[in-house]
Amino acid sequence: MTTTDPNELRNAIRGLLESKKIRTFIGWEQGSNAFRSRPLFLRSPDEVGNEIFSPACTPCLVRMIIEDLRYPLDKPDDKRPLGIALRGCDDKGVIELIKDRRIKREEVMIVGVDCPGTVDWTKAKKLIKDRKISTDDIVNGRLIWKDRGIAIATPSGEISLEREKILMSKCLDCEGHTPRIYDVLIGKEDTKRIPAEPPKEVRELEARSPDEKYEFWDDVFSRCIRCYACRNICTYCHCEECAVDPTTLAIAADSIAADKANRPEWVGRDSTDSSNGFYLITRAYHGTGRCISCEECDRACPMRLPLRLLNRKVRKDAKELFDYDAGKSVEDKPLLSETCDNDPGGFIW
Amino acid sequence: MNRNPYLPDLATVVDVRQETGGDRSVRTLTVEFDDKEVASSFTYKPGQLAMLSVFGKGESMISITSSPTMGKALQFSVMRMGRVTSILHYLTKGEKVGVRGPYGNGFPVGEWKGKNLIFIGGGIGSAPLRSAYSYALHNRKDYADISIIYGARTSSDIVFRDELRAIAESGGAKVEMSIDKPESDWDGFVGFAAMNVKRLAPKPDNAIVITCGPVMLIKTVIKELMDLHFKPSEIYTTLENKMKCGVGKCGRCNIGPVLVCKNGPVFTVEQIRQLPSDL
Amino acid sequence: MVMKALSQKFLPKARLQEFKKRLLDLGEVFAPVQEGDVTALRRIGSPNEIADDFDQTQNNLRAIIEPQNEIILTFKDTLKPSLTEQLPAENKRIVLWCRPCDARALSSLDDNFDDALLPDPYYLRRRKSTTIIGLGCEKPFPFCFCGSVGGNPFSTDNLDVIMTRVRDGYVFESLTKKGKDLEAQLTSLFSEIAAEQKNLLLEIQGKSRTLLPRSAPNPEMVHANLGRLFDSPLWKKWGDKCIGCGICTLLCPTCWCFDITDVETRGKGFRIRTWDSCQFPLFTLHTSGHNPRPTKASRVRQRVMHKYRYHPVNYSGRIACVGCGRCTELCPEDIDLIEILNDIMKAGEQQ
Amino acid sequence: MTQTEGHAPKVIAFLCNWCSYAGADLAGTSRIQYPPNIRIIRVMCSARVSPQFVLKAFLEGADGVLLSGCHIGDCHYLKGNLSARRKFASFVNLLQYVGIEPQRFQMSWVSASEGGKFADVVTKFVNELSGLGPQKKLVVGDRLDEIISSEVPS
Repeated sequence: MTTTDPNELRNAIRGLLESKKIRTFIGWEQGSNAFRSRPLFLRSPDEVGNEIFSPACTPCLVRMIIEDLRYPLDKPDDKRPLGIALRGCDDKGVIELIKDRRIKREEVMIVGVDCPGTVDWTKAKKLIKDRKISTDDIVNGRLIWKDRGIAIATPSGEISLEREKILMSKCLDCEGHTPRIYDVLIGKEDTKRIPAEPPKEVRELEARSPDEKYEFWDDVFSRCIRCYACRNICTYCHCEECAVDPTTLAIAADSIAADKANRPEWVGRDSTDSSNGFYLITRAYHGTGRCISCEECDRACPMRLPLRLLNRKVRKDAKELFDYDAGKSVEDKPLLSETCDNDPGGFIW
Repeated sequence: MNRNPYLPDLATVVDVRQETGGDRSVRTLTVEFDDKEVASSFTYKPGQLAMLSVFGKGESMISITSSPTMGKALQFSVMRMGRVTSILHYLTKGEKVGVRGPYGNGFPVGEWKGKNLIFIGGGIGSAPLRSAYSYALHNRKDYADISIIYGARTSSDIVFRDELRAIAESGGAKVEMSIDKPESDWDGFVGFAAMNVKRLAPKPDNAIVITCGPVMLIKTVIKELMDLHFKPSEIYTTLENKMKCGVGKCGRCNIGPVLVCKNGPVFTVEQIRQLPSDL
Repeated sequence: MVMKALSQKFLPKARLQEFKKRLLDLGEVFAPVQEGDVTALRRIGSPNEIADDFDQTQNNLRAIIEPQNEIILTFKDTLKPSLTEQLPAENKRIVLWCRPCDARALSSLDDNFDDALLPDPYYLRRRKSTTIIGLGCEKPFPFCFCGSVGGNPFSTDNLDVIMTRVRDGYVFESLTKKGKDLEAQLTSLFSEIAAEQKNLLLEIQGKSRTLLPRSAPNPEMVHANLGRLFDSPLWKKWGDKCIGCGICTLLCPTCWCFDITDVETRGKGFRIRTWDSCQFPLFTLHTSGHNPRPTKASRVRQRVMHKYRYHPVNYSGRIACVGCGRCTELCPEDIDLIEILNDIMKAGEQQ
Repeated sequence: MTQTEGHAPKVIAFLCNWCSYAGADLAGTSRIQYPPNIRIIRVMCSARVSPQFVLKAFLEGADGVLLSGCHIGDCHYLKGNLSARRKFASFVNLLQYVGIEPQRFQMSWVSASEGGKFADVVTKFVNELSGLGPQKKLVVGDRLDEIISSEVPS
């Protein structure tokens, strides 16, 4: 059950829009079926009403802040903050954006919500099949939190769904339901913070021999289609210039021919296992001390590659080597911008 | 089975001529196919394009600057812009490029017989124009008056400067050149090409205008021409877009349903007005 | 469209394993393979790799006929190059169990690659050497809307064989000469189809149509409306939600856009054709820095316009959408094609 | 070449300008023998090297990558080597996690006066690599040579 009251949330959003304190509010709207939602942009008080807050609210909205940096949602001269609904896992993304100095704290108006967990469509699909849930219920039903689990509310009653079989894996080991930073919190603050353990698959993989590990990852790399969805949905991939398509800075109206001709070409467009590996390893590495395990990459991947196993490893290492956890506090310095005389160095001859 | 349209033919650079200097300098490469059969089967119209390859760097779609009346060697005027064009600039005599083509529709030079031809260009836009006016000058008696109005930023940015002077001296065409800012030894017009068009006020009767150059030039020139009562169907221009395949398959050079590589690059202003503003 | 089958046979479930094994002797076999929670069409080496119970594969037929990586040519020595053309071998390829919508999509790909003037040899070689065995959808999936775009769960377009799961086995219907040839090579596995099975087949086919979960507006109406909606605000509405990942196009069975790049190491390398997407900002970026489609809105517009406006304009009215629903299902932000189409209808009426 | 096994590993060595490059230079001028398998790329500081450089080297066919800089405390830019150490501490783990043998990437601190240490590092590194055989896991277009040598008739 959530302590976030939908009416209270609605009033808060309406209040923010009426007072003209924010330019746009980013929330969720019901998506293509009961299990899905998509980002919703509210710009005036009379648009309020389409927003939802339910177990279907899986997408992490922090990405929309990053999108706004490159493709402004509103007129560029509108300097008012963006309003955004954040859960206990998403706010870490905002903290990282602030730490990386992409945004300032005052540029976002955070409406915190209490989220007991959201659904994973891939799991839902399996459940739909196994439980023979009717097409009508899938299309027209609505998800609700029910006790510790989730249910589909339909005109003919509620169909309850097992928590383990439907929730995102990150929700199954949730680190806290409400955000650490917020301007308004709708619901009751979740004060217990449970530090996340790296998934046991990570430890299992670590124990394998190099060739066994490579066999596992080569299979993953070879299935990647290089759509870059994992990058484009990621809360830490906010670089203007990406290693795999380094053109945004090099190709501008005033850049000189030599710059354009000599721009680095780290990896080709060919989607072979090694090129894909380069991309995925590089991306994972860039998450060192920045990945917040929102597991959006896993969710966005159209081939459903276990990308979180890369990112959880990087997060685990940051914790073990440097006792560093991304998204803990805006006061922290970015991991790689600092150094310490006592850093581990046993691997160096 | 038909020929593989993606397979370039090897050609040798036989001459390199530096046209202009600076960061975006222009060089004209003259290339000859290595295979005699390919050379004789490669027939093209003025305004058509070819894909030049430098192996390991990639391909680039370049207008054929020469006219089919100039013999079997092909000429390409290349402005140094990015990866492939920079490498093309490093090529010296005897080195190889890959060429495939010709692509695109080209100018309907046959339909223009008996007309006054007015070529208006600027910068590297003179590359396709040169192909067309060279063709017209070679078949001089097929056409009525020919004039060339060309603008560049400075006098050293004028592509084919000597050639244009020679044409003016031979009397084959009237040549009007302009530069954007005054220079001490420049006795021609100073101002943008569109201003020069306004000043010269060419007559629309029995005339065809062919204009090519930077987008701003094309836009301003067309505006002037409209004021001078030219018909949109009598103004030809060439469009460009990023191209990869050159044969209408890779799907990126479209403007609405029209593919620039296959249906273009030559369009009349009338045709362009039918297209969505996806330029 | 449902073509009349040249012949109908029955493959009992007990002989399914043998059937798969025999197919492998006949050529390269591509079939749905279970990969974690999902399935994908892959080249298989053993009959046991084939997933019998699969919904919709993540990738589709395009990955086999126009693969993501197609080496066009190889070269040695970049300065004094020698080139070798790399056409795909004309081995016999068999696709076992692709969904009928994916096969229908080949018509759009054919429009593009198989034009009379400049046929594409890479595509055509693979296309012609592939025998496609479809599997009818007795129960459509949550995002299917093939019925709204001229298809149906048992469409036979571009299929050589269509199989339908019935009680105790599969009905095997040969539709083309290629299919008939395949049938002849496997003839010992089949039994004659019983009247009861024939009825069951009709019943399954009829019922599945009623089970399609979603419906989209009439494509001709969308097509007509789109002609007036180039500058509509609806594109920004959807563009704002888009993250520009390109899944909707890379995994669309009717999309074909590609990039050609050179990969070179130490003086030798290859020229490769790889999938590309109109949703990437780089797709249309000129070297000058000018981008004709600089915003997400313009790119979302290009995708929808291409499928519902430009393709039909160029190819006698054929809508480049088969209603498989992948673009919506796989979109991380749930950008729903059907809702975009609904918006188009609404905006069109308002004008 | 080290006389271990038949395979002669290709090693890319990123050496910092101020210490390790000078150290390598000293090894050369002092005529200390070390395996000739390394291709040296001089960088201004070990912190200049990004993990991407290492991956790119593997992509282009390197069997091993060596990164060497000044000893802690001796960095010409004060904290460059500290920065490199922090960066690569987690990258090394990630490389091993995806199945690259730990012997394929090595970091070392070699000062300008340690010609002998440089030779030792290279010898030890190359010896370990020779035992591993060629790196094939990340080479781009694994089948490139195969494709190029095959003359498929068209």
